[in-house]
Amino acid sequence: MNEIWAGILAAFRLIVTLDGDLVEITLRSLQVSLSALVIASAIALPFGTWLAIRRFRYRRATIATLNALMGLPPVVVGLIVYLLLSRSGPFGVMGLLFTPTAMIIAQVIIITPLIASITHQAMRELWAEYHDLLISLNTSKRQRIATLIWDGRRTLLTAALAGFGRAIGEVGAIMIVGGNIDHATRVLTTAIALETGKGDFALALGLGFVLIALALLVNFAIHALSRTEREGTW
Amino acid sequence: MNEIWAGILAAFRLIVTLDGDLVEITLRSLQVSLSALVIASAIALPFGTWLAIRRFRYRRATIATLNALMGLPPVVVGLIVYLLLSRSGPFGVMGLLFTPTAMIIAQVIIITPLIASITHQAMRELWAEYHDLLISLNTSKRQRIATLIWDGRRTLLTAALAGFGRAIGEVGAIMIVGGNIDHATRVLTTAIALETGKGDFALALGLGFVLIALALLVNFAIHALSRTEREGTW
Amino acid sequence: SMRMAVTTSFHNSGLSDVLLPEIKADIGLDVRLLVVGTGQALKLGRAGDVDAILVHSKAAELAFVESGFGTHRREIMYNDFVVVGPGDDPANVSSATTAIEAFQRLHAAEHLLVSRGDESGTHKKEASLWQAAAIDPSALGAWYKAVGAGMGASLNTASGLNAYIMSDRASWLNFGNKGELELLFSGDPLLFNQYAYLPVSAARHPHVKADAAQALERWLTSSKAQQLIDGYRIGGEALFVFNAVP
Amino acid sequence: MSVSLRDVTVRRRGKTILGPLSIDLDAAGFSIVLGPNGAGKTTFLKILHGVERVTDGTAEWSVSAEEARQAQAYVFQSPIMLRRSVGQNLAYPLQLLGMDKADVAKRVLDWAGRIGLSDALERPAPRLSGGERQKLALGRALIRSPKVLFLDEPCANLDGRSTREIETLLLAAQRDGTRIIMTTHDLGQARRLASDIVFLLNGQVHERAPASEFFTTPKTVEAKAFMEGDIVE
Amino acid sequence: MSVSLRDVTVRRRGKTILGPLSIDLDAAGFSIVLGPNGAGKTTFLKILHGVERVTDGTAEWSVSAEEARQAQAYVFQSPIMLRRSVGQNLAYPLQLLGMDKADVAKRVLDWAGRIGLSDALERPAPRLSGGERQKLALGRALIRSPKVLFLDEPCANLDGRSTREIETLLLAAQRDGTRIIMTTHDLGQARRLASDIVFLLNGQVHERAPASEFFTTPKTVEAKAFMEGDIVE
Ligand SMILES: Nc1ncnc2c1ncn2[C@@H]1O[C@H](COP(=O)(O)OP(=O)(O)OP(=O)(O)O)[C@@H](O)[C@H]1O
Ligand SMILES: Nc1ncnc2c1ncn2[C@@H]1O[C@H](COP(=O)(O)OP(=O)(O)OP(=O)(O)O)[C@@H](O)[C@H]1O
Ligand SMILES: [Mg+2]
Ligand SMILES: [Mg+2]
Repeated sequence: MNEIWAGILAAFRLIVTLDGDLVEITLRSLQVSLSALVIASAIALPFGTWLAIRRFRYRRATIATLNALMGLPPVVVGLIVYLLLSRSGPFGVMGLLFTPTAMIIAQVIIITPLIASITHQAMRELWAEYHDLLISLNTSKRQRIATLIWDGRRTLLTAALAGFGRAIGEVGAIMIVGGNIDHATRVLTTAIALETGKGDFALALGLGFVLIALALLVNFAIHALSRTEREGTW
Repeated sequence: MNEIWAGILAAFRLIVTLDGDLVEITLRSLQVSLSALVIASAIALPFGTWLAIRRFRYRRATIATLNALMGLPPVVVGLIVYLLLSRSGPFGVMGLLFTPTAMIIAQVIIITPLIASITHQAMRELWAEYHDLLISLNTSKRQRIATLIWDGRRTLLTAALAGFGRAIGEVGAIMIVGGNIDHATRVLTTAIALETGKGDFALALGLGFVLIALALLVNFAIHALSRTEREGTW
Repeated sequence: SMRMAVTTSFHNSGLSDVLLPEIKADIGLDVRLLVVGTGQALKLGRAGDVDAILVHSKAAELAFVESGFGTHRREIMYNDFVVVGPGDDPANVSSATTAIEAFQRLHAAEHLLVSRGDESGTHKKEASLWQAAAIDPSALGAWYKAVGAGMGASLNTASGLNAYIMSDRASWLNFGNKGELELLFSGDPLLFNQYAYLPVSAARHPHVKADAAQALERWLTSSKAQQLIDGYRIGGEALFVFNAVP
Repeated sequence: MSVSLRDVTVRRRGKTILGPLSIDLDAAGFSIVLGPNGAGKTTFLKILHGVERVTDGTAEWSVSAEEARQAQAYVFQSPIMLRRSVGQNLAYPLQLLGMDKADVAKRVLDWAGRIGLSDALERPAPRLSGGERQKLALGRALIRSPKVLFLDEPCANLDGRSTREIETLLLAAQRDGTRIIMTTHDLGQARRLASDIVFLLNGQVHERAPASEFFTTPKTVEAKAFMEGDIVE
Repeated sequence: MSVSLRDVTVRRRGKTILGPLSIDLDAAGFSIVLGPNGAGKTTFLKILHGVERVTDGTAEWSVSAEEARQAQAYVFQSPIMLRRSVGQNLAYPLQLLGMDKADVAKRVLDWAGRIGLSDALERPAPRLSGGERQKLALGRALIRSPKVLFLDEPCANLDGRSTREIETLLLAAQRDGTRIIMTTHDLGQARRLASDIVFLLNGQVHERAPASEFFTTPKTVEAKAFMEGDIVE
């Protein structure tokens, strides 16, 4: 228990002194997670919406698979990305291993199924509501997807935030593909894992609280900007 | 790349020979994740629904916080649970540390915010639809929540499956509170992390593919049982 | 049954898989291993969450006993550290005669080098070697990658980067992802790595299984253990040398 | 039980959509609320029932709020279907009261017959035709035998025969002591059913009169114009 | 453009809700589809428009499917509001065509006036009153000047004056060459507007006749009973 207080204290100290290392790894955490979020959203929002509006033979199987992929173990994703990017792997020549880019790639793979699943579920309701009208207006597939995403943007917020949460808190994959190299690929979560291994629980917790504070900050900022709750579901 | 094939082969071999250790850790993975899922759902479904139907002063803040908690770093959760359950912690006397129970506790903490957030988002739409009717029928809070959960059970599936996915693939927290003890708290993800550390990528990948297959199996089973896709949103 | 926290290097060597079944057979004791970093192992001991620890970091161990968390420190065996690196050996480490010279060559060549960077026993040993070579490890260039991870993860990173790394011999021999890395330097007594066994103090934590810990200690220092430890080989190489004083 | 509104105002997005308005409705009768589209009829009914929030003023029933709510039922302008079968929709208000299963089943069968949906009991309610939904919503409101019944254009999508049957049902309910407050755009229907008329215009009660009086000698030009289908401004 | 249905059947959950039914509708006229609740009117219209899936048979327009769809508009029985402002709802069909912004804005203003919603342009469409929604849905359908217009009880929630105005709008559209197919439960309205009547009963076309004939000398007893609001079985 004392350690929890010590952790809170450590977090406090880290923040007020604006510790240089802390600022560096925090910014890198944000950079990696937000990049992964943007890329994953660009894939998952249209794809999840498309799944909601399209009937095809293997639709149910596709959805079940997508849901299953939410359980992709980060360590395995990390391994596969590692093998692909390692110098003996097919993309080895690009020299991406142990760079933030590699971490972003791994995170995109991890959070895309999550965002797509939640999007699909949210868009099904809206599609049920809009179905007749959009078909009647002879919209193209692309117009349907765009309309649903636009009118459902507030319900899609949860999807994006869930993806962001998963990315910012994830450690297994980025440890393998990033390597937790000081001043190059160390982010908050890998630093926490490191301090835990060292047995410096107070510092680990301190960094953890900083991470949680960061997540809170991002969420409050997004909520404030989007004013989700102002007018019911509209 | 060869390693990926070797991994697939390893997975295949593990499954066809019904390797005793594999069966043991797979069952433990399932036991821990499903227990965590049941407990977390029992908390998160009513709570998320309650949040959707209730207006109160700090509602927006609560929702933003809930969304932020989706980003709880597992390692930090693991640490805190460790500190609480440790012999020198407040619940030390219960001797729960390094048992599956401890792992379940950690996972419940990690997946509850995720399930509650998705539930909240899904239930807002349904509540908007039912609002006038349920108020008019003079339902109690409890009846409202029960009605929404029951009628929205199919949309809640995604919430539960996202929680399950996160639980079954998670490693950071259960490594700390479970300890990855052979024949006691070793599960698929911790075994994968162990083999990765040994550089035995083929076996690690093999276990990873087993885990993914397991997730697929669970998802297909649940989809088949719930027939989500049979009649549109109904 | 009892719980023992051990370091990754010990577990990754594979020795535990040989010893544990024998212990179970001989004294009926079910030893549950928690494989963690050195620092975390000591923490678990302090908190009383394990009954004994087996680590390799002498100064920290002495402090642990000093402050009353452990009853005593019993040396069991040692293995050694090796320097591993790219097969073409750009720093020419393989022709060094002493560990200090090897480290000086690493410094001169400025080829990529991965350091555990996690204040584990291995990391502390590495730091002491830099010091002995009159080099300040905190002032090295970008070629010095402090990765902050366990032995296995660090080896994976070194393999991915085709970089030099100092590893314990056991982890290295058991490591599957060798890539183009090869063992380049070993044998200097400076590189020896002493493992010690520390039972957690029952005076401090009354619930610890002192009897079991004592029984295990007796077994670990027995001639049976000596046979097994000295006889444990990978690819024909001995990994550990038993040196407990009976 | 009677109700009185005092200076009730409803504002949304800065716009006053109802009031300020004060009115008393007493315990018996069949009031029909008339008025052009957007006059505030739905809002008025919802305020009386208590499902819409007032910005200012008070709406008070002669009994406690809890008792009032429990004794009322409301049929919404666009019927709200629970995502369940027709039978389950009818059963729902009874289940809320904790009534036992056999009783519920009996009443459900009875009412399904009265609203002409006996064949459709197993059908998912959201799949019903427009008219069938309105009938189901009506049955679901009447099944609890409310003391006060609010109806918001309940026959808008009904065919001639169904309309007649529903009107018969409503008159029977009124005879049995149910207080009915209803809106409609069908003036013929208003003439057939109303005991008194509340004429709303731009969120205000523009005229209030017994039905016979209102239809024969409307006091305002607007009410007269409204009945002739003329511009009401 | 004309359409012909051949042996069209619609089955849902094992129940036949429409057909088998064959009918031709030619390129001009104002057809009104009559029938009791649940007769299959909405399903019939949706099949013609192509938003509902047929189980058996074919529905074919005299032009290509793509062209037919592009030239049609539909006003649904329960209006579907995009979760946008009234103005954006009106603009939506035009934006789909890629029309330029200034033109869109002009047309939107024009039509908002015609349907009497000029004051409501900035209001969120899902918050409109029942009648206002119907008007908006009508405006949104007419704004593209469709060649074929389907209307499913478009005046059910409208007041007398609005109904009259909409009828005028519809007759004007018909004069300008729009083919109109509409359902209604208001027989007076049917008399005022129809050029021919399709009388549906239990999913079948029970009677088809020019309007004048149908109202004066119905051929079947069911049609006669329906018009008198009697039991139709
Ligand atoms: N949340 C809101 N924001 C803005 N305007 C609103 C809101 N809710 C209702 N209004 C407006 O208030 C007015 C009154 O609405 P109400 O539904 O009470 O009308 P009504 O008399 O029932 O009309 P109808 O006969 O068409 O059903 C309408 O013009 C409507 O657009
Ligand atoms: N998916 C479905 N499953 C089962 N029954 C259905 C389904 N869709 C429609 N029906 C039934 O088919 C019948 C015809 O429906 P339709 O909506 O075409 O009627 P309608 O003539 O438009 O009636 P109304 O005048 O009430 O609008 C109704 O009895 C309805 O309950
Ligand atoms: Mg209304
Ligand atoms: Mg219909």
